[in-house]
Amino acid sequence: MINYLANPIRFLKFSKIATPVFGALTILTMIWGLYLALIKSPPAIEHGQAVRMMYVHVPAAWCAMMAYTALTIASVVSFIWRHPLADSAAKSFAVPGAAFTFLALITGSLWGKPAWGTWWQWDGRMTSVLILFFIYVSYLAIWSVIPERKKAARLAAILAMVGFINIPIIKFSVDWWNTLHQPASLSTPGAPGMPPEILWPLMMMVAAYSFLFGWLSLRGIEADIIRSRKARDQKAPAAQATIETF
Amino acid sequence: MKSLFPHMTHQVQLETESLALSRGDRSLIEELSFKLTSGDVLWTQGDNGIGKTTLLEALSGLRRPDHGTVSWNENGKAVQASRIIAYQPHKSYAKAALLTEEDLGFWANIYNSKHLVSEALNFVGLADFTKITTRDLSAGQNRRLALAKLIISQKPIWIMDEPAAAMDKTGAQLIDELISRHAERGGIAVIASHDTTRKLSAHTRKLVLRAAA
Amino acid sequence: MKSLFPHMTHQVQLETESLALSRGDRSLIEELSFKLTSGDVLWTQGDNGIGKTTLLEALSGLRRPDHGTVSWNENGKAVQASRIIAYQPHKSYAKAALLTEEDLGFWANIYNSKHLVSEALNFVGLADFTKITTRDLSAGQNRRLALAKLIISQKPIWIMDEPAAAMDKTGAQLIDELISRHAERGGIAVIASHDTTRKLSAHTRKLVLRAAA
Amino acid sequence: MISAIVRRDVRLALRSGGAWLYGVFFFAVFIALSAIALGGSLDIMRPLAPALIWLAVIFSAMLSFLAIFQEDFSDGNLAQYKISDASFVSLCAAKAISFSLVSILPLLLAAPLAALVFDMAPNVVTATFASLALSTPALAAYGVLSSAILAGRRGGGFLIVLITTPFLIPVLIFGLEAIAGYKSSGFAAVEFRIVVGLSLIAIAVGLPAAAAALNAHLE
Amino acid sequence: MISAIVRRDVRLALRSGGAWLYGVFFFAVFIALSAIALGGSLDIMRPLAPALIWLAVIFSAMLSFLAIFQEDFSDGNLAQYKISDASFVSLCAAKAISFSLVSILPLLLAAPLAALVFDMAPNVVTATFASLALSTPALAAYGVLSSAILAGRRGGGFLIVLITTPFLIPVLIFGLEAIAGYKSSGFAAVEFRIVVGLSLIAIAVGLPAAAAALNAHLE
Ligand code: HEM
Ligand SMILES: Nc1ncnc2c1ncn2[C@@H]1O[C@H](COP(=O)(O)OP(=O)(O)OP(=O)(O)O)[C@@H](O)[C@H]1O
Ligand SMILES: Nc1ncnc2c1ncn2[C@@H]1O[C@H](COP(=O)(O)OP(=O)(O)OP(=O)(O)O)[C@@H](O)[C@H]1O
Ligand SMILES: [Mg+2]
Ligand SMILES: [Mg+2]
Repeated sequence: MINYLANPIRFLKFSKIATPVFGALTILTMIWGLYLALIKSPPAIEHGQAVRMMYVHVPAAWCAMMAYTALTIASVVSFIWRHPLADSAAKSFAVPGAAFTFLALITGSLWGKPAWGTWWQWDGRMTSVLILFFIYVSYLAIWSVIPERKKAARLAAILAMVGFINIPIIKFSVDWWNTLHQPASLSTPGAPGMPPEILWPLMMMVAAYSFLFGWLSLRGIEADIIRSRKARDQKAPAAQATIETF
Repeated sequence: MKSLFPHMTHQVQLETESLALSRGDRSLIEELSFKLTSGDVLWTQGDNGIGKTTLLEALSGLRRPDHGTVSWNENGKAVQASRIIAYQPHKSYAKAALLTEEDLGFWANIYNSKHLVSEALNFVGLADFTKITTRDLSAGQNRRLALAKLIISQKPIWIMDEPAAAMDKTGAQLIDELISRHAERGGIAVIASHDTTRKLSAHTRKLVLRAAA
Repeated sequence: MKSLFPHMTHQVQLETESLALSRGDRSLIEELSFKLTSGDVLWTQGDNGIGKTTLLEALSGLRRPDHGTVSWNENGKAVQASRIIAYQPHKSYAKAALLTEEDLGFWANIYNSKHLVSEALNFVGLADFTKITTRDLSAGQNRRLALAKLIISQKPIWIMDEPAAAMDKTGAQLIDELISRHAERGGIAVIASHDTTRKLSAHTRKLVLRAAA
Repeated sequence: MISAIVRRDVRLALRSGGAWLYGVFFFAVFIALSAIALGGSLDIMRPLAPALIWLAVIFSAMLSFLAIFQEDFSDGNLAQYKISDASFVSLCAAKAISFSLVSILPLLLAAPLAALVFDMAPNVVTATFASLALSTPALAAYGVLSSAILAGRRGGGFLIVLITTPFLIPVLIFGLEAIAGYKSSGFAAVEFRIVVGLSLIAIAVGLPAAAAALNAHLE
Repeated sequence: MISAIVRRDVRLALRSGGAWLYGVFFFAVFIALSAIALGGSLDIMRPLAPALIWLAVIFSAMLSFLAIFQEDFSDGNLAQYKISDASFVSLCAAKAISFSLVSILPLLLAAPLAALVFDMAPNVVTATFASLALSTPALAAYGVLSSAILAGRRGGGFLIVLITTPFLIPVLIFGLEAIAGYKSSGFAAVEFRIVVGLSLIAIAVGLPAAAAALNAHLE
């Protein structure tokens, strides 16, 4: 599948169908999920109505991390095989990834005010998400300061890969350092599960965010491929070279 | 003099095969194939902006071709560019704050040719300027320093980008002498220059780049 | 073409009197006196490191003489160098991140000659390269951009340091043409160059610097 | 001519791939690192917040100082300005303006966000913002001066910090005093007038001195 | 070859008119400005002292990062290294060594002096010094990496701060934890071993990545 799609023309063919499908799925799940989350689900006992922030916040935080994983994989492919499509993909994962991270930060702090009485706490989880945001921004900054595409792709890939090694370190160090945030309850095996009336809308929103991520990335890759083809087609003709002996 | 230009003990080759190079949206060179062997001198000529510098960078392994290949051979075996190439770029790469002899000495350290430094400085006419910083060298003196670096590198392939720019008459003769000595001892030289080409070895050739019609 | 080279309405003079220049502990020029008036062209020649660049900087008001004076006159009145001098240094002074047209346009703004920009770019042969950054210009293209800046400055005295270095044949002709037009309209040009001198105006003169015996 | 220079500098800043934003990132990083180093508890940090914000702005500005003339100097543009008959005082004024726009304005806009992170009271936020805004001319003028003095020197980056510190300390002290004064007397606090006065002095003294320093480099 | 590069870089630093000292000046200014901004009372500052010293060292180091490769890049020396058949990994190692000698060592020597200013207890001073010294390899390795990525970019100064921050935060956190740990368990504190571990990881990952980045610039 990946090998098949590695050819940009085939990829464009694929994305011609896939992009609208992802778009439609995003809209469907988003509407359904928002309905479940904002209207249907009950307010929580300790958080009150503020619990609804969770349906925006938690999927954003998850997608931010998922996007970084995708970014790292694309970077590895780009670095080792120098595949231009991987460059496009990596770049296109980073933009929504940064956006999700930002959203997780914003919704988290909006939630923090009612939940903990402050917009921000310098606790481990939040700090590590902030750092993730810094990594995303540096990654995008490298693309923007280096005009030569291939060079920018390689340098950005190096940063993304080193950054990935860094992520467990960050998580580990800040967890150790100071914690106030909710521990992972879904992702930890054996942790107390959530009641289904909360779990369902949450899952629906997670699906919606994931489709949104897919849709944004596909569009980014498409646009990038088209842009680089256009640049290639417009090339002026080369010089005529002749070799003469004396 | 002998020690500055020892005879080469290895056969070398520089070869391109359907090389294509471009910058931004401008395609500069396409389908260029040639092969140079020990003793060859190649003059690259063409108008400003035609792609000489870009080509020289590719020949030095500093620029990845769009298509095609550049290959470097020593005794029939493919090697990395950095093993056999010395490149004199258009701009000086001396450290402004170092004395002339320190700057050259540093590269001599890297190339294990400390013993050649003072002789090389003499040869390029900088003997009186070893104790001033390279920032203070005149334009032509700076080019001479770069020539000295070519010599002490002891590499078999010299790639030279407009070595004669800003050089006076004796400077231009010096370059000719350097190149023919280098060819005689079995080296290869590729030169980009707007000067008139001169036959500096038995195998001098000319690569002319002309704008497409 | 007319608008690029309007006739000068003022008489200008560039004069030195027993000028002495040195760098570090090296005395380069002593007791140099000359006087240039509208229409004069002066070629400065001499070996590498003899002091041409140093002299040109002094003539542009960028270097204070050790002894003697440089004076700049307009219609018989002494003025500041900056009123009447345009200086093309050996190195390019284009901003790497600006497009060619933006870099020239900026100086046109300073010199109030916005209307000349595209014509000047055309004249020096950069019409096809206005939309790339100056970082991407080739060595010769960069020199051409500097020439365009001389033109749009609309100053009567041009000081040019090796304008022909890295220029192709048409480029060298372009420089000759520029200088003779400039002399015809009543300008002054001082050129340092290793090229052979050419008679570009009725009053072409040659200043030869030679090492003391 | 002032506007031509300002426009070019702003363009160069925008062209540099968002470099003008990096000052803001530095600001954010400074705040984040300080918070982490100080242990992350809001109770410790809330009273320190205005001081930390001021420090972040000052350091961020200091780090941009060197760049004001560095490139113009090394690429020969400064020599061309001198020859172009443009006055160095207006060059310096132009540089002060473009510096304020490109390097300080984004920081001012970021400062209130930092206030959120420290959970500062609204009136403290207002006072902090006002004291920073009123000190901007002083920051810019001393920046231009020190950059003119050090243009084109290797390692100037640190030296510039050293040179500007004595000038910026009064600005910092009165800027912080103004924030304290605001709590009792609002904008009528005498410290605000002192800050404005410091800014005016900085412009009157700094720009001509900077022009003189540039001239000294070129002869 | 490593020693040739180290010797040349150290010589260039000494030759640059004391530029290597500026880091120390910056350090001093940082400490002084923080002390002024925080109000100057020793009781407030004593507990914050290790954090402030660490911050001063980190910022001072960050500001030197860009210079590691900037000049080599813009004057064409990097291309010559590539052609000279010297491996970029050893070049990066050499740069990390010369950076530690020229830019970090003076800071380490200055840190105990700063401790005087804050009236710190002797054992805290020892711990602070040790934690800084053990983190030096990490600082140098990440500095070389980020400088290799950004070599020769306009506005790189701020961007480098942004890029290195995520890498230096764990070092900062454990460096400070180690100081706290020292009080109870001395050098046996597990945090010291973590700091050493972070330094080793930084070298193992950072130097090869830096070499790859340099290669990417030159192809
Ligand atoms: C800006 C501040 C915040 C940030 C950066 C943030 C970040 C995150 C992240 C990264 C996750 C995913 C963790 C994982 O599954 O491993 C998460 C989950 C979660 N967050 Fe936040 N958060 C913030 C504020 C808050 C606040 C104020 C609350 C509520 C009091 C909250 C409640 C939760 C909950 C309930 C989860 C789901 C945990 C689970 O079951 O896995 N967060 N947050
Ligand atoms: N990003 C870009 N987009 C379009 N054209 C570019 C770009 N970068 C470089 N060029 C063009 O590519 C060419 C590069 O030429 P190169 O420097 O190899 O020329 P050259 O033959 O060495 O010229 P010279 O004799 O002047 O040194 C120039 O014409 C330049 O304008
Ligand atoms: N500090 C110094 N001490 C001694 N000599 C110096 C010092 N600074 C410069 N010089 C010498 O002064 C001379 C300056 O020459 P200048 O640059 O004017 O020469 P030029 O005639 O332009 O040469 P070119 O043709 O090479 O451009 C050089 O010989 C240089 O070595
Ligand atoms: Mg060229
Ligand atoms: Mg000269």
